[in-house]
Amino acid sequence: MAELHGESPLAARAETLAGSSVPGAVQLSEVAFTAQITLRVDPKSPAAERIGTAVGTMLPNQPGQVARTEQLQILWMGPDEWLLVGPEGSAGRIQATLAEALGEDHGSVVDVSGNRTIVEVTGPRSRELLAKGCALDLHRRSFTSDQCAQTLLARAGVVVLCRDADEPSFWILVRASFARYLADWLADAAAEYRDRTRQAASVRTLANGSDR
Amino acid sequence: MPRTPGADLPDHPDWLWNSPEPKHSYDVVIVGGGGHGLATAYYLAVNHGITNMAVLESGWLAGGNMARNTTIIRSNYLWDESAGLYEHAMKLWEGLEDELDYPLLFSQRGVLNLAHSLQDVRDSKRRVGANRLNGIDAEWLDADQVAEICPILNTSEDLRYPVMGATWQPRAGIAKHDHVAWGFARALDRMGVDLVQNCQVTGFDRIGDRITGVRTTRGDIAAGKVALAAAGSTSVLTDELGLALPIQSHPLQALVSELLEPVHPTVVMSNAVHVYVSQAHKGELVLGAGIDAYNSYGQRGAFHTIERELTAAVELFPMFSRAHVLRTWAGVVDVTPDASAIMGLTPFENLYVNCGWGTGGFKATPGVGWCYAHTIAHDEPHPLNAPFNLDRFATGALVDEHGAAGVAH
Amino acid sequence: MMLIPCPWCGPRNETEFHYGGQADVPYPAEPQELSDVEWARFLFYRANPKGLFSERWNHQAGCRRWFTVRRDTTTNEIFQDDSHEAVTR
Amino acid sequence: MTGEYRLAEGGRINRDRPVRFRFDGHEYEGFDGDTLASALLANGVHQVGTSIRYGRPRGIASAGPEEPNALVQIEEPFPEPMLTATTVALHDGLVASSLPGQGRLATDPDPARYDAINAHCDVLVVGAGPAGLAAALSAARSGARVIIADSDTEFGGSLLGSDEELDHAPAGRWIDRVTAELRATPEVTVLPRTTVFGCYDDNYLVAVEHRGEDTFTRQRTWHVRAREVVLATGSHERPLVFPGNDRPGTMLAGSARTYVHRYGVLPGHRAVAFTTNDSAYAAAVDLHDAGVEIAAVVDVRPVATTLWTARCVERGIQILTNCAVTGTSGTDRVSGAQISPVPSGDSAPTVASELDCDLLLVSGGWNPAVHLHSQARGTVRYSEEICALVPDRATRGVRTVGAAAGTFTTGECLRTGSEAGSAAARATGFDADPAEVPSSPSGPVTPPQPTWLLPGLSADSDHDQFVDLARDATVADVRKAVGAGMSSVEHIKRFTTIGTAHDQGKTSGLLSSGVIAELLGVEVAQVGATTFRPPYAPVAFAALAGRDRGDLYDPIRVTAMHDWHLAQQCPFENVGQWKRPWYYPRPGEDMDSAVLRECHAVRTGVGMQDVSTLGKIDVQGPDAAEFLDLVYTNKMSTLKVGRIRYGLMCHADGMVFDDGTVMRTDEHRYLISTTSGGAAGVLEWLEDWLQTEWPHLRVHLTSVTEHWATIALAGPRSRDVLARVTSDIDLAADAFPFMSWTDGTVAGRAARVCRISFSGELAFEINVPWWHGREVWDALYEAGSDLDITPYGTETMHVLRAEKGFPIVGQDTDGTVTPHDLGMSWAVSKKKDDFLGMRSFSRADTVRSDRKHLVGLLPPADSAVVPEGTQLVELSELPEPPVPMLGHITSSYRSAALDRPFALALVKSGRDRIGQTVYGHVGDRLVPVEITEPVFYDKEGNRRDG
Repeated sequence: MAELHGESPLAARAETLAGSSVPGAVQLSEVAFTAQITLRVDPKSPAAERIGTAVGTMLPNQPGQVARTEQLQILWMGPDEWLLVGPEGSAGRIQATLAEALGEDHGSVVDVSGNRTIVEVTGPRSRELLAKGCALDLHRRSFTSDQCAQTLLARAGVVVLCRDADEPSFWILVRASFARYLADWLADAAAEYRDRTRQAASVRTLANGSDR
Repeated sequence: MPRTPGADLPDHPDWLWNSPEPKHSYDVVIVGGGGHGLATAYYLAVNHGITNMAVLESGWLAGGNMARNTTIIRSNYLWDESAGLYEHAMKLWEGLEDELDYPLLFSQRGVLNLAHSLQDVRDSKRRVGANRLNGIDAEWLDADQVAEICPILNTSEDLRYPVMGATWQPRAGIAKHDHVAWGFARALDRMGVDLVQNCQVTGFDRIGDRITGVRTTRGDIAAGKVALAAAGSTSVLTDELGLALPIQSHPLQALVSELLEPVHPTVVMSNAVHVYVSQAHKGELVLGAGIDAYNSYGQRGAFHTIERELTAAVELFPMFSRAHVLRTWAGVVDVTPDASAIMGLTPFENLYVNCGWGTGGFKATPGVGWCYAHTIAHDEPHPLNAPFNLDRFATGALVDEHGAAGVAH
Repeated sequence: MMLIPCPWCGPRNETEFHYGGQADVPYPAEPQELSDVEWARFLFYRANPKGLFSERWNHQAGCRRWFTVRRDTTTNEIFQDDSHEAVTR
Repeated sequence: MTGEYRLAEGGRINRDRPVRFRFDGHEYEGFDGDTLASALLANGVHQVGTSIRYGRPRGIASAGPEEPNALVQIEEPFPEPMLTATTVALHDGLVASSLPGQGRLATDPDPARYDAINAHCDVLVVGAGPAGLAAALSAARSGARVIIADSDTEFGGSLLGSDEELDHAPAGRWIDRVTAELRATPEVTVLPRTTVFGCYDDNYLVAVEHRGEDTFTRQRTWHVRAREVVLATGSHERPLVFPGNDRPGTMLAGSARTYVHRYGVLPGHRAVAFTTNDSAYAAAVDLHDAGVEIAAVVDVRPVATTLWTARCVERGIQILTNCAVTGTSGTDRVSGAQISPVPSGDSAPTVASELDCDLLLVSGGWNPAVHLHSQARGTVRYSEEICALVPDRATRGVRTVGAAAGTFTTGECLRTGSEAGSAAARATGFDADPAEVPSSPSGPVTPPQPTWLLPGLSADSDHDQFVDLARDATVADVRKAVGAGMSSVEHIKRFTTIGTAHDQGKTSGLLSSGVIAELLGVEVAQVGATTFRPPYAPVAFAALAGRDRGDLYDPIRVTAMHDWHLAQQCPFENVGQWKRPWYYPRPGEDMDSAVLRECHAVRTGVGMQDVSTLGKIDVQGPDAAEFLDLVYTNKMSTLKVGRIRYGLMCHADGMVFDDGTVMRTDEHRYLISTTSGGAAGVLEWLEDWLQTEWPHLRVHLTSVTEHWATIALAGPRSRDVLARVTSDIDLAADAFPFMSWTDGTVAGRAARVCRISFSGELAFEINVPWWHGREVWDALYEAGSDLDITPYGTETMHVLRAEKGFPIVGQDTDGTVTPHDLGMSWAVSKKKDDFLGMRSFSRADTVRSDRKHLVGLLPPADSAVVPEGTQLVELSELPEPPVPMLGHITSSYRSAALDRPFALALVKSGRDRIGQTVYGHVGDRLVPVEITEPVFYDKEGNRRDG
C-alpha cells in the first residue's frame, strides 16, 4: 500500500538493515506505515471502561503491559497514556472508535502514525545486540513477551516491545527523525556478527557471550 | 642516564607551614583553607596589615576543590563585571610566582574555546569583542588558525559538530594548584597567621545580628570578623544562621592520564561537547567535563559523565585513543542561578561571604583574595566585586555567564 | 550511575531522567503581591542540604512523569515517596 | 649471570606455540601464554628500563598489575603508551621498548574497534581465584544469573602461581573443572581478560574486556548492574624499604613463584629472600626445587615458623632470623646483598655478611585489594594483625572475600568464597547452598612483623631507600615532606608524588603510610591512606568512548525531505541535533550570492523551505485555553477556532525562552509550534507546570513533531503555485485570511494548510503526514518550476525575517532579554491576572529605562556586512580600555531587497537612540552604524496578502 503511504522513514535504509542481518544471529527490518494513536484518559473513568469494550480489551493498567486484540496492540505508556498500534490504513478507524467511546469525557486521542516508525529485531543475538545500547534488563526473566518499555537505545528515545521472548523478537519504535541514526547504529552494532561468520576467532567470544 | 625532561616537578622548599593549635580569639577568622581562603588571608595581611588571623580548614589544607580542579586560568569572560574580576586575577597571577617566591608552574600557554555551531561563532565573536574593549587579550581564530595553534586537534569537516573556529586568549594557561595553595600557606605561616587544619566550623556565636565568633570541633573561637570561603559547603554553614543563599552544590569530575611525551601545546575547552583538556607539566593529560546534574556533597560523580567526556576528547583529539585514564575524582562546586559568584557583605554584621564560584574558582584565586580582603578590611565591597552582591537576585541585575542559548528556528 | 525509582516504570538508570531540584517549592498564589525579595526567593533560592534532600525528577526517556524522591546528598541513597499522586514543585 | 632461564618443562605456557617478539631492538622468542615480562625473564632480560627521576636501572619487580617498574611502550602492532610488561600478553608481532618516563601516542588513527555493552546479573563475582571461583560456583548452581570476571587470561588467581594441591591433585584440575562447569551453566557469563575497574552507585560496576589484538572488537566496556557483588580481588604483596631496594633482580617473593609455576621461568639462579612473613619461604622452597640456589632466607623476625624451618632444613636452605638486608650491590642487576642483624634501638647495623645473588626476593606482607570495596563507599581499617588495610563496613549488596578480605590460606578462601556466593544468591531470592570445596593442605599463615623502616640506618642511605619505585620517591623525600611540616598523608603524597604513577600506589601506598607513621612517631592507623579512586587499573580512552564516534557521536536528526536536500548537495547547518539545509548554491555560487538569489526569489517570486524541524505539540482538554494563557505571555483563550496567533514563552524570571505559533483547531484543542532546538525542552517544561503546579487543569500534551512534514511556500507567487496542486481550498485572501488555517487536499494528499509568514511575504505552510512529505515537496517544486520556484535554507529564512525585524530566540536573545526588550510588548497581555514571567517584568532591573532594546542598524549602504557578535560603542574613537559598551550585533546580513547591509542589535536604551550613529568595533576599526527601527521592509505589512 505504498501508493497510499508514500515513503517510510527507513526506506532509504532498507538495504542497510537487510545487509546487516546475519542468519543465526540477528535480522533487522523496518515495519513501516503502522497506524499509531496516542490515547490519554483516566484509567479509573467510565470512559476507560467504554474504550476497553469498544476496542475489545481492557486498557492495560500495569506499567509496561501490552494488550492485544486481533487488530491492535495497546502499549502502556504512562499512568493515563496508551499507544495503540494497528495495521496500516487503520488510523482513522481507530480514532473514530476511541473518540466515540470517549464521548464528552476528558481525554485525548491523537494520530501519531507518522511520529514513529518501527525496526524489527529478531534472532538469537537480538538481546545482545540491543544490550549494546539499551540499559534495560532484557533477559526473558525480566522482560517477557507482550511487555514494552520506553527507554533509551544508544542516544535515541525508543519504545522497546518484546514480541516473543522465547524466539527473541523485538519491535523498536523510534521517532522518524531518529530512525536513520538508529538504523546506522544497529547496523554498526551488528557488524561483528557478520564478521564472525568469517572469523574463527569469534568462537571464544561466542562461548562467553552474554546472551544467556 | 638523563632524567626524562619535564617528567618531574621542581622541589618544594624545606619549610612550608606549622599546624598550630587554634587560639581563643582572632581579629579575623577565615572559614575554609582552600585557595580562596588562603589568598584572602594573604592579601588581608599584605594589603591591610591584618595578621592576628586564623584560617580554619575542616580537613587538610587546600584539600577541597583546590586539590581537585583542572588548574585552567583565563580571564576571557563576557560581561564587564566578570572580566574586571578575572582580569584583575590574571594580572596578579602574572606576578605571583615572584611575589610568593614559589614555583607555581604558571604557564601562559593560551586557551582555545572552541565554537561548534553558527551560534557558538556569534557568541564567541561577541565575547572576543567585549574582551578586547575591556583590555583583555582575545582573538577570534578560524578553523585553520586553530589547527596551527593546536595541530593535534581534529578540525576536519567530518566531526559530528565540526570546529568552526575558536576564541584564543594567549595569556591564559595553567598553574600547579597545590603549589599555589602551598605558596600562600608558606607566606602566611611566615607572617604569623595560624593555619588550623582538621578544625570544622559547626556554628557561630552571635549577639543579635552581629557575629562574634565561631564554634569548631576544636573549641570556640572569638573573632572580630568571620569570612566564609567554603565553596560547596557554604550553605551547610549559613544554614546554621538561617541565612539562605542561592547556591546548589554539584559534583564536578576530572581525570588524569599517564605521563605522555608533550603533544598538547595549549589548553582546549569545548562547552558544546563538554570537555576541556590540557597537558600538565609532568606530561599527564588533565581533563574535565561538565558538572553532574544533581546536587551532591559526595565528592564522586557518575561514570557516564566520564565516558561522554572521553568520547568528546577522542573525537576532538584522535591521537588520545590509546592514552589511559589513571585516576578520576570529583569536587563539590557551588553553582548560582547566573553562573557568577557571590562575594560581599551579608545581613549579619562582621560576617562576609564568598561562594558560588562554580567551576571558575581556581582561576580567580588571587583576584578573589585581593577583593575579598578589601571587602573584609573596609566592611564594604571592592569596586570589582560590588556587582557580585546578593541583592542582584532580588533586583534581577544578574551577571549571566551561561552564555547564549542554542540557536532556534 | 544511580538507579532512580520511577514510581511508574520502576528503577531506571539516572540517564533516563531530568533533574528538577528541590521539591515542594510551590508557585506563589499571588505573585503580583510579593516584594522583589520574596519573588527572588521563589525564583532563585533552593535548599542545598548535606544529607536528606526531597527533590524532583522527570522520567524524560520513559513515562514523562514528574515525581519526588528523598535522596541523601552525601551517599546518593534514595528513599522513595510511596505516593503516585502528582508532586508539587 | 648466564645460563638457562626457561625450565625444560612445567608452567601453563603452550610450548608448541613459540612466539617471536622484539624488545628494545632485540629479537626474542617466548611462548603463547607468556606475558612480555615472563618472556623477557626467560631470555635473561631483567632490566626493562630506567627510573623516572634518577635514571637508575629498573627490573621486573612483580608478575601482575601492581608492577611499579617494568613500564613498556608498545610500538607494534600499534603504538600504545605505558603498559606494564607483566600484564601484556605475548603475541606474534609484538614490538615493545622500555619506557623511562613519558609514553608516546600514535600519530596515525587507531584502526581498532571498541564498544560497550550493558549486562545485568543477580551475582557479580570479581576475581576468579580460589575464593571467586568457589563463590561463582555456589551462586551458579542455584540458577542465579552470575557474571564472573577476572583480569587474567585464565582463571585461578593465586593458584596459578603455586604448586598447591586441592583434593590431593594439582590445583589446575579443580580450576579447569570449575571453569568448565561455569561455562556450561546457562545463566553464567564467564569473562576472562576482563578487569572490573570501577564500582559506582547502586552496584553499577564497570569493566573492560581485552578481547585480543586479532578480534573484531579489541576492547569492550561492560556496564554491569548487579543485585549482589562478591569481591574476590585478591591481594598485592608489599615490598620492603631498605638501601638499594630498587636494583634489577629485586622481585616480590610471590611473583617469583608465579614465574616458576605458571611460566616455567627462573627469575634468577642464586637468590636471597628477605622477608617479614612466611610467603618468602614458600618462594625460596619452590625456587630451590626448581633449581635456583637459595643463598639464604633473611627474616626480620626473631624466630621462623617451625613448618618452614623444617622445609628449609630438608633442602639445606640457611635461615638468618632477626636479620635484614641493609644494602645491595650490582650495577644493571643485583649481584649481592648485605645482611645485618636487625639492630636494637638506634645502634647502626653491622654488616655481618654479603651474599652473592642475582635475585633478591622481598616480602613485607600482603595488601588486600580493597579498591572496589572502597569505591563502593565501604570503609577500611588498618589491621594490626596483618599490617594492612582490610574492609571494615561494607555497603549494601557488596561482600568481600578471600585475600581481599585479609584471608590468606587457600582453604579459608575457598570456604568463605563458597559461603559468600551462596549468601549473595540467597539475597537475590535463589535457594543456594555453599558448593562443597576441595580440601587444601595449606597450613596456617603467621602474621608478618610490621617493618616499614629498618632502624639505625644513617640518613645518607635515605636516598637509596625507595618507597615508590614508579615515582622514584625515597625515604629522603618523605623525610623532607615531614620536615617541611606536612603531616597529612594527602599532603605528603602531593609533596613526594608517591602513589600518583600508573600503578596508583598499589605497592607503595600503604608502605608510604608506614614510613610516614615511623617518621612522625604515630600509628599507621592514624596516618591512614589516600582515597581509592576509579579506575582500579588504567583504561584506554577509546575503550570508554566505544562506538559513539563520528556520525554516531550524537544522533543526526533528519526530515522526510532530507534525501532531496542531499541530492542538491547543499551545505547543512546543525540546529541542535537536526541537519537543516543552510543554502542551496547553484554551480559557481558562493554563499552570499546564493542567499541573495534565494532572498530575491522569495520577495519577487516564490520560494520553498523545509520547516519540518519546528516542534509541534497537540494541546487538548477543557482547560487547554486557560493553560495556554498561563504559559504564553499573550492571551490564547480569545483565539478563535480556525485562527492562528504568534506566542512568546518566558520563564518565571521574565526572560524569553521560546516562541512559535498557536493554532486553535477546536474549542478544546490547540496545536502549538516551538523552535527546532527547543521542542523537547518546551514539552518537558509544559509538563512540569501541568503535572506539578496545575494538576487540576484538564489538559493533555502530545508531541507530534515528526507526525508532520511541513513545507513553507513563500513569495508573491506562492498562491499561484499552491493553486495548481489544490482544488478544494479557496486561497483568496478574504476566504483564507492571514493567520488562519484550513484542512484540504494538496497534491492529492490530505493536508493542513496555514497562512503564516516568517518573511512578510504572502506565504503558506503546508503540513502533511511524514511519509507524504517528500512526495508533496516534489509536487510543489514541480508545480512551481516554470515560476523558477526556489528552495531556500536557514540563512535566507534568517535574512528575510530580519528584514521584518522578527527576532530569533537564541540568536537575538540570550536568556537575559524580556519581550519588552524585544519591542514586543504587543505580545504581552495586559488583561491577564498572571502568566509565567509577568511578575518579573516589574523587578527593579527589568523596569530600567536603559535596558538593552532590540533595534535595527544600518551601516553605510556601500559597506560590508558587519559581523554578528560585533560590540557597539558610543565614541568615534577608542579611549583606553575598559571601553563602555552599548550592546552587540545579534543578526547581520546583506539585504537583496534593500541592496545594502543591515543588522539587528541589542543596544542600551536602543529605542531612545533611533537616528543616532554609534560604532561597531570590528577588529580594531570602528564602523559607524545608524540605529533604526528593527523593521526594514514593508513596515505596513502590505505584502503578506500578496
